[in-house]
Formats: sequence, structure tokens, C-alpha cells
Amino acid sequence: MDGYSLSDLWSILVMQGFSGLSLFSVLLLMALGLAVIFGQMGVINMAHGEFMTIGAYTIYFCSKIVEKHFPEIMPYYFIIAIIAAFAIAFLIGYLVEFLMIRHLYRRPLDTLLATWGLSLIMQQIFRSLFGAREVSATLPNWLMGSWKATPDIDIPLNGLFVMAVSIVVTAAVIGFLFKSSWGIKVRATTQNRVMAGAVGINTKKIDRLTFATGCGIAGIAGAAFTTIASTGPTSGSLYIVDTFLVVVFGGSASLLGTVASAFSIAQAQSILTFFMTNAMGKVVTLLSIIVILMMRPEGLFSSKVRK
Amino acid sequence: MNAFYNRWLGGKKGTIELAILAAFIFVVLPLGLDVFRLNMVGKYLTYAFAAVGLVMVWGYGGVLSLGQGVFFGIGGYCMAMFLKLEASDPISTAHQTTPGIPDFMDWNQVTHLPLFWEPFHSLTFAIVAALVLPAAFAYLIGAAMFKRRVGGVYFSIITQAIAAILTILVVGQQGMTGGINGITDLKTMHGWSINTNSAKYVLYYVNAALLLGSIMLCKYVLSSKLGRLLLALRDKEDRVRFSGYDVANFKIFTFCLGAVISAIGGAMFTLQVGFMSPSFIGIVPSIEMVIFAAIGGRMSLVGAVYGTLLVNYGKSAFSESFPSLWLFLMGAMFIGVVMVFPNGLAGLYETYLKNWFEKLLSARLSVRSNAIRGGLPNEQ
Amino acid sequence: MSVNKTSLRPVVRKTITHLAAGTLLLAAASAFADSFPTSKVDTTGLAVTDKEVIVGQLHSSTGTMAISETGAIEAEKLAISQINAMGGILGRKIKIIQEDGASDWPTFAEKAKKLLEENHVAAIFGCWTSASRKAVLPVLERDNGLLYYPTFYEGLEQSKNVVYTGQEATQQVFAGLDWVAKTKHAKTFYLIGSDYIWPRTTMKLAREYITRVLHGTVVGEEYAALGSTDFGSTINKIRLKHPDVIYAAVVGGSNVSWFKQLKAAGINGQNHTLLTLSVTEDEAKGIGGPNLVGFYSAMKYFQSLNTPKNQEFVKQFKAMWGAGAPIGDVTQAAYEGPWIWKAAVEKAGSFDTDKVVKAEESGTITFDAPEGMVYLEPNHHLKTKLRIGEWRADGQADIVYTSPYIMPNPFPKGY
Amino acid sequence: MSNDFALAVEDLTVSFDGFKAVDNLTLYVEKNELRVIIGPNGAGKTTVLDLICGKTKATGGSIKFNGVELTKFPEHRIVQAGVGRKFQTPSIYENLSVLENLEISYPKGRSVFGSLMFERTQDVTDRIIEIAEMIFLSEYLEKQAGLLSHGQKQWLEIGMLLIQDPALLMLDEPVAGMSVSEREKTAELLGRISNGRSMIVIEHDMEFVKRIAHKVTVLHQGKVLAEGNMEKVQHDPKVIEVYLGH
Repeated sequence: MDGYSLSDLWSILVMQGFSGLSLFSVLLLMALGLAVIFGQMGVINMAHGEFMTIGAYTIYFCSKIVEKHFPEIMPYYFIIAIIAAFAIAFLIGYLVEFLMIRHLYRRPLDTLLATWGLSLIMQQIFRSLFGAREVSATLPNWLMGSWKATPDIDIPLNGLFVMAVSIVVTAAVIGFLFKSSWGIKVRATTQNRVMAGAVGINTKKIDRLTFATGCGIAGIAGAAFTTIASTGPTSGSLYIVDTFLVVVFGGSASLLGTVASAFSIAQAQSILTFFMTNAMGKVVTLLSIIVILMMRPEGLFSSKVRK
Repeated sequence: MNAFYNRWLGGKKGTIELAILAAFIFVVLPLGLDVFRLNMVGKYLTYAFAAVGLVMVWGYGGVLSLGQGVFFGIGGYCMAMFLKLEASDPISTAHQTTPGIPDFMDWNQVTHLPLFWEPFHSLTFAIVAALVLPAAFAYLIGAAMFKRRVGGVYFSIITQAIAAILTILVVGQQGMTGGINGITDLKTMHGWSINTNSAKYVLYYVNAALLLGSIMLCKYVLSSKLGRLLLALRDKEDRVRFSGYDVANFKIFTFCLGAVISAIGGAMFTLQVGFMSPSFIGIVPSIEMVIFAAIGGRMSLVGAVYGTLLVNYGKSAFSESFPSLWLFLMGAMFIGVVMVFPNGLAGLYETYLKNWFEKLLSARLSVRSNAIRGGLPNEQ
Repeated sequence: MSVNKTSLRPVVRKTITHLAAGTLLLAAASAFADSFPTSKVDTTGLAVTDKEVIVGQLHSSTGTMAISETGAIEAEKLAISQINAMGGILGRKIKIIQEDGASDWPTFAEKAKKLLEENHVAAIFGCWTSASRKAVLPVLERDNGLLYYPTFYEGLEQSKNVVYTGQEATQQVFAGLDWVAKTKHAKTFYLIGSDYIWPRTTMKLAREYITRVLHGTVVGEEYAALGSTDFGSTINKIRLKHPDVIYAAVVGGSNVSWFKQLKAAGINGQNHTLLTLSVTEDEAKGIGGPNLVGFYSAMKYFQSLNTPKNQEFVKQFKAMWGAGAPIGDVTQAAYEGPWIWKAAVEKAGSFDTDKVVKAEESGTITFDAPEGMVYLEPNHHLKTKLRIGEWRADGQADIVYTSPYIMPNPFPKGY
Repeated sequence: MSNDFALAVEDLTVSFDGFKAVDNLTLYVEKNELRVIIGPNGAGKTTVLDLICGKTKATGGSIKFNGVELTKFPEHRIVQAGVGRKFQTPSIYENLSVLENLEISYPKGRSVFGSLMFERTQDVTDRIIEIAEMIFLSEYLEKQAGLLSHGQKQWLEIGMLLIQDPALLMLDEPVAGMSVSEREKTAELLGRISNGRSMIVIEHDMEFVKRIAHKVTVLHQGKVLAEGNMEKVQHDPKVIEVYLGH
């Protein structure tokens, strides 16, 4: 790379590092909800992307209302809207678990098909409600633009924001799962459903809450994504393969694995796309994941258990 | 003769099933439809290959492949490459910068026919490749996964990811593959135009015959000990393994068989539709193939054909009048086949129509004794 | 486009029972039809009766492309309803059979076949992506149908069965590059597009033109997978190269991410020159005006075009489809389709494909479109102008440059 | 020296995340011997069978069967080498008939293409009938296996192993869930089939063990606690302590 000054290279290195980190937080945020649902419950939720879309549309909807009726709270609405995104996705997830998922436990392949059907239905609902065109929420100014760390280094604010959200959500999930009584019950139910039931845990309720929480997290992810991507009826489906690969690559039952896998995939992809074309970078990344998974099907992090 | 009757046709029940299906696609449809609609049915029947393949892989093999479109696509592309080369003779491509290469290559500044295209000048090679490549690719995936006992949802997710990767690859390498447009404007096969009405009829019948042949091949496989082993595998995999069988090999075989059958469908698709594009490789077509098989009944080979026809007919009818309702219906079908009628059309037939139908048949066929009993019990 | 003089003559014989004022026009129309008997205007078994002519409309109303094709569907319907209100074509009202291509190429081919072989439509207005057009093309040529295709596209095609109302690549590329080289004194260019035939061809032309004609340098050329939403690495590469101009043709959902991430990376209209070929008012709505401010688009049409003809068109379009509907380049080009067809049919005095094509190739078909006068050249493309629009925060563009008329040249030599 | 034994297990160890389920185990089974392994729950009995038949891969040590090292073999090769194993809960194909269950277990046509070409010849049928008689199921050949009684299922699984004529037969709790008369018949069956082959049986029922065992091995915490004839083992103080301790 001759012809470039050292400071040029340095600032590119910093910004490239940041763009890897930012992709990492995106992947992590997407995968977190799925990791909870797939990892803890063994349920394949192909409609995960659509729950993200719910979150994104919530932001869009809130931004329209705020823009029209309460322009004075424009700078702050985003925080409230994220909470709303969680709540709505959570509620719908709760409903979906009640109507559909609970009949399909222990039939993972069937859940996969049924939730795919659900995702088609949800996409059409979005299309009927919001139209086929892609929409963009009006974002508060503090979310747009960049922070000039040095004259040569611009750090995108939305990237920082997504990173912050994913750190908070990850911390919250880990905290809940390992510290709260709900988390203990969830883990107990995962490890031994019958026994958990026998000691008085309402496993049905736990399942429903876990599923709904996973969906809620997807809602937050979708909400955060409105800062970097667009929202359309089918935008959620773009992410589903990546998301599943992150979870499976990490070892399905391990949250730490999900974090590690999101990190390695993001860095690999970010670096490869810098040196190759965009498409080839992506192909090489995905292909390496598949090859590694074929050699180590249980994922990066998993423990040997006596059967 | 008896062995043929019992194993390739599937005994009395199987023969009747096949005869009805054959009558339907060989006689009823061509008589009842004009050439345009018949060509459409012919296209749907190529999807039925993939559905039949999935009945073997998913219904009997117990592994759900979400990448069936990959094999359909490989078969289709092999055929398309041959046809494209024939359509790109130096005279009709004289206006190009480099005459004699496919038009999309010219558009992408490719000046030499890529090496892997060369052998596709030969139809024999194209047909062999259309069968061998999918088998080899399926073997590679199958060996890597089944030997390491990857199954269930992992297999599904990984095959889905493979479908995604291949799509990105084909779209990304458009100088060699035609990219998102695919390989279009295919005209003749050894000088025989594939676009005339008479060609449509010929291709329709060839396609239908190949489909029936594939179903019979599957029946033969299922009636063998291998078929019973597949059932045994779904029940107690460990027992089969500890009875001295290399379980992975049987799954690989089934996966390869399903892949080859899908690829035949893909090749026939290219011939009947006149082009091939990456939109058949990807995630969505692959999972739609699953719904064809599921609607037909995931354990029913002939059901897969009816399922494919029904879903596609519905898609075509609905998208003309209520395009927005179609996705709801499609979604409802996915949910319905797992929650309400898991055995699809075949299951509905078994529960509601079978008794009535058998009465009707036994009245007609009472002359024939059912002396064939005592061979292999063919109930599944 | 004036109503024929003869149509004002009171005609009694056939319409003696129709006395209501509204039927007058109809009466006039059928009189017009009398001078063009069906047996004469349709010798190939098209769906033409004394009162009616059926056309097909073939776009995606479902699937990923529905986002883009909605505007075209609406514009074609508007044009057809206006033509009908004026008495139709050769005295016949236009009836539409609308089919959904569902963003799926074989479905396009299948539906085109259905329209031509079952419905015997006289013309088809439709397709958006090149892939769908490529899929439909063999069907059109075999069944000798007519297609009016609205999208700006890569060129390299000229079928006698298609009229291309959008610009082919040379029309969109060269004048825009000239403008940016001159006004921005640009010497270095970074090219980025989505990975498919249109951006690839466009960039190929651009690269040649930049190096050979403008004596500039292409410092980077990159293609993003369709649908990809991560442009972090690309943007960093752009920073490293400091190009004078970022020349972009990113489409679909990627487009939104691309502009949002540019803005977030501190690249905006004040500190960089970005010229895009793939942002119309339709896309601007999805991307969000504030993310585009100060960037440039090269198009033949912008909604903000300040002519009475266009203002009238915008008004009518909004009246029919709602005030929120944006009108982009392709929407306007789609609007031209039915009108060009009308002009060609009337010149031919027949709906027969061969005669219409002959009329189209005569080089005399023109239309006073919202974008201004357009001329149908014998090579089936329109002679039009190119405009450069600078985006405002409200999702509209200020037209900062209008080129002279540019001849369409779908097969440019030496590129 | 281990060549003299049918089965020589030496220094066998397996650990799951640090927990040693089988710890430096050494065990020799002679030709024609019927060995019974007993021990409290969690002693590692089933794990030992899993290790021998390849279901679990050993962390260390060796398993030699007629002089052939088994630890590196995949499961089906171990079976083909002549090791048959019955699982604790009857493991049969519930949806197939008794006849088909036995047929699948018949040691011919084990490759993919072999199984495609496999024909039910007279030899096969004769062999199936012979085995069915031996396991008291000759009247149920056409019956769906899932409909058999629990005891009959246990017999069927033994039959499925017998049809392969293994040189080493390993049975995990063969009489669990059987009625008294079924136990009688089973004991008699085991006596008959142990002729000409080595057997390892895991069993809890001491009366039954006494009836069939040539030699008994007691496992505790993955190690051999005692070994010898039933009489000797029953009076071993270590064994008594372990059993009382539980």
C-alpha cells in the first residue's frame, strides 16, 4: 500500500477495526434473541427476522407520530420507541408461543416449517399495513453523523449506538439468565423439563416467557437497525441465514459462544471485504463457517456430556 | 415379472396409484389443457422431481434438506450451459466483441470461454454432468455431515446456508454464470427447436415419463432391504448401527438419490422453460419444494406430485386474482401441514377417502384374486 | 393528442338510444371505430373488438421488487385512464389485464405467455428488472407481442418487439460524467454498484469514458452483493483513496444502508461529490431525504421539473394515487409507454404488431411527455435529455443541469 | 498374552469433562465364558459396554477382541468383527414385523448396494425361522414388533443379535421387566446360546446372576472392585460395603 501516508493507514486501520466491531454488534444483536430461543428451548424460529421487522416498523410508526404531534420530544423519542419495540415484539411472541409453538416442542423440524409459514404471513401483514415500499424512520440528529476523533478518523455515531445497545442487551440477557430466579428456572427447564416441572416450576409459563423474551430482543435488534438499514416487509428475511449461522457456529447452548462467534464472523467478513470484493468476501466467510461446522458440528463452544 | 410388479410398481396398491397418476398426467391433462397451460403443468412437474426427492430424503431418510434447490439448479445449469453454447454460435453472435461466446460473457468483458464451459459443447457430457455433479456434491455434503452424525436441524440450517452461498456465488460470478439474470434465450438442442408447440408436447411427455420412472426407481429402492433399513433408521438409529451397518452411507445414498432426481427435474425445467436462473437455487425455492412434498404427504411419492401440482395451481390462480391472499394461504399451508394434517394429501386420503375408494375398487377388481399376498408386505 | 375533428360530428345511427351527455364521447368514439373496422385494424387475432382493445400489464405486485414496480403500475394505469377519457385508441377503450410477476423471472415469462397466448393482448406494459425482461423476451419474439419497458437499463439490447422508454446506459452515463468533470473539476472516480448486469455494464462504460474521454482515473471499482447491508469496509476503502467523485449504482435495500452508512461515516454532500444513477424520488423516500442532501442523481426526469406539463402530470398522478406517492424517473417513463403505443397504433392505423413496429421504426413517433418532448428513434429507444438533480432534505431534487438531447445508442462502439 | 482371551480390555479410561466414568479398567473375558458385570448405579457398567461396542470413544487404553484392536473402529466395523450388543431398554424397530426385524439384522447385504440387491432366499427364511423358534417367537413372525409384550421385545432383540452369530454377545439387563416365567425361559435361553461364544451380561437380579454366571466382575466408580465366581464375590467385604453403602 505505497502512496499513502502513515497517518492515512493508521486512521483506516482504526476505522476498519471499528467497522468490524460495528458489524459484530449487529450480528450479536440479531443472534442474541435466537440464541435464547434456539439455545435454551431448542426451537427453530424462522420468523426471527420478522420479529426484527416488527421492531423496525415500531420505530418508524413512533417517529411518524412524534414528528406529527410531539415534535418537541423528537431528540428523545428513540429511547422510548426501543422499549415499545421490545414490548410489541414480546407480546406478539407471547401470542405466537401460545397459539403455535407450544404444540410443537420436541418436533424441531416441524417448528422450522411452521415458523417459516408464520414469517410469510407476517411479511404479508407488513405489506398490507405499511405498503410494499421501504420506509425510513426519521431519526434524532444525535444518532446521525459521525464523531471526529481526529481530523482523519470519523467514528459513525449510529455504529456506536448499535454497539451500546448490543452491550446493554447482552449484559441484561446474561444477567437475567444467570442471576435472576427466572433465569435459574429457564436453565432448569432447559436441562431437565420433567424434573423442573416436578419441583414446581411452571415450565409452560417459563417456555412462553423465554420465547417472548427472545422475540422481544429481536424487536430491539430491529429497532437498532433502523439507524443503519432500511425497513421493508421482507427486510427481516435478509438476516435469517447469517443469524442462524452465528448461533450454530457458536454452539447452540452457549451465550458466550454466540458472542465469540459473532465476533469472529464479523471480523473475518470485515477484513475479507476490505481486501476482496464484497460478494467474494461474504462467500469466503460463509464457506469457512460451513467447513468449520462440518469438521466441528457442535460449534465453537460446547461441552462433552455423558449420555 | 412378479418381481417387477412387486418391487418397481409396489404391488397392487402401488400399481393402482401409479396407473391413476399416469392416466392423469399422460391423458387427462394433455386432453384438458391447451399447449400453453400444458407447458405450465410441465414446468410444475419438474418441481415434482424435487418434491419426490424430498420424500426420499426427508420422509424416508428423516433429514430435512433445505437446499434441494441447489441440486435442481445444478441440473438446470448443466443443461442450460449446453443449450447456451449451441445458441451462441459465431454467426448469431457476430455483433459481439468476442463472437462465439454466450452474450452475457461478452457483456461482462469476458473474452474467452471459461475452461469449465468447454466440455458443455457436448450434449452427452451435459447430461452426464447434470446427473453426476449433483450426486457428487450431495455425496460431499452428505459424507461431511452424516459421517459426523450431523442431523436434524443442524443439517437443515447448513443446507440452507449452502443454498444461500451458492446463490451469492452464481450471482457474483456473472461473467461465467449470467449472474442474477441467469442463462437466458435458449433455443435449440442439436438443431431441434425447443420452443415450438410440438416440442412442448414432446418435452412434456419425456418429462412425465422421467417423473414416473423416478417414482418407480424410488419404489424399487423402498421395496428393497434398503427401504426397510430407512424405516428402521428413523425408529432406532443406534440399533441399526449396532447391527453392523454404516448408517451414514445409507443416508448419503438417499441424499444423493434425492439430489439426482431433483437435478433431472432441473434439466427438464431448463428445456421446457427455456432458461435457468439463480432464483431456483436459493432459500425460498428450496423451502417451497419442502411444502410441495409436505402437502402431498411427506411419505408419499405420488402424493408429492399431486402436492406440487396443487400448490402451484393455487399459486398461479391466486396470484392472478388475489395476489396478497396468496402469501397468507402459503403461510397457512406451512402451519397447517405441521399442526393439522401432518401427512398431507396422502393422510387425508387415508383417513377420509380410502375406505370408500377401496370398496369401489374391490367391486371392480373382485375378479382378480389377491393371491399376490405372501410376498413382501408393502404397507408403509 | 388532439381529438380527431370527425369525432365531434354528431353521429346518430348506432347511438340513437344513448342520449345522456356522458355517452356523447362514447358515441363519437364508436364513430371513430367505424372508420377503422376491427377486421382491418386487427388481422392477427388480437383481443380487439369494436369497442375495446385489451392490453396486459405485467409487473411485480408481490415479492421483493414490488417496492420498485408499484410506481410503474400506477403510472401506466393513469396514462391508460387518460387515454380512455380522451376516447381510447382508434375508437376503442383500453382494458387492462393485470398480472403479477411476483418478483420471479419464470413467473414473468409464464405470465407474458399467458397474456399473449390466452388473452391475445395487443400490447404489454411491464417488467422492471433486466432479468424479468430477459425472461420475457423470447416469449415476446416467438409470439410476436409488444412490450413497453420503462426502466433505465444497461442497453446492449434492441428487440423489434420492445420499446424502451427508459434511458439506455450511454444516455445516463456520459452526459452526467461530463457535467461532474466540468463543474466539480473531478479527476479521480470511485465506482461502486450492486452486483448485477446493469451496474456492471454502466460502470464499464463509465470507466472507459473517464479514462479515454475525460482523461481521469478510476481509483476503485467495487460491486456489492444484492441485498447486502454492510458497507463499512467499502467506505473505508473510499476514504483511503480520496476520490473526487463517488459514482454509485447501488440498488434495492442495499441502497438505503449505503447512504445511511455514508452519512454516519461523515461523508456528505458538503465534503464529497457523489453522483448516483440509482436514486429516484421513489428510492429517496426509503433512504430518507436528510441522508441524501447535497448528493446528485443523473436521471432524465425529476418530479420537481418546473414545466406546466409536468405540474399537470404530478397533479393528476397525486389525484389518482394519493399525495404521498412519489414520482420517480421510471414512473414517468412508464407513463410514456401507453402514449407511445397510442401514437404508433394511430400512425399505423392498426393494432397488428408488425404494422405498429413499422410505425415505431419510422422515426416519426413523438410524445409531449412530462419530461418534455421525447422522440422514438428507429432503434426502439427514446431520444431524451439527461438531468442532474441535487437532493434536498424533503426527498425532492433541484435540477441543476439539463443536457441537450441525447441520441440513444444501445450498442456503443469501443466500450 | 492377551491373545488367548476373546476380549482383553486393558487400562481403559474415559472421562467426561474431567469426570472419569471408567478409570483404568482391565478386564479379560475368555472364549466361551459368560461373564456377568454387577455394581451399584453409576458404577460405569453400561459405559464399559458402550466403550467396547464403540458407542463411546475411549480417552485411553485398549480393547482387543480376538487380538484385534477395537478402539479405533467405527461401530459397524466392531459389529462386523463379531461383537453384538443389546441395549438396556429393548431396542427394536417397532413399526416393522418380527420377521422384518430379524431380516434386517441378518448379516448379509450390509452395504448400500448389497441391501438394494438383497433377496429373501430360502436360506434367509430358514435362518429367521430357526432363530424365531429359539427366542420363542415363531408364532409371531408377522406381528408388528411394537405390539409385543415387554419380555418378548427383549427376546426379539436378543434374537436380532443371535442371527448375526456374534463371537461376543453383550446384554444390558436382559431380564428387566420380565415376569418370573419369562425369566426362567430367558435363563435357559442364555444357557443355550452361550455355547460357542463369549458373553457379557449386566444384571441386577442376583438370583438370575447366580443362575447364569461363570464369573462375576463387580464395578465401582469405574474400577474393578472384585472379580471371581459368584460365591467369592458375594463374600468380598469391599463388595458388601459398597452395596450396603448405597
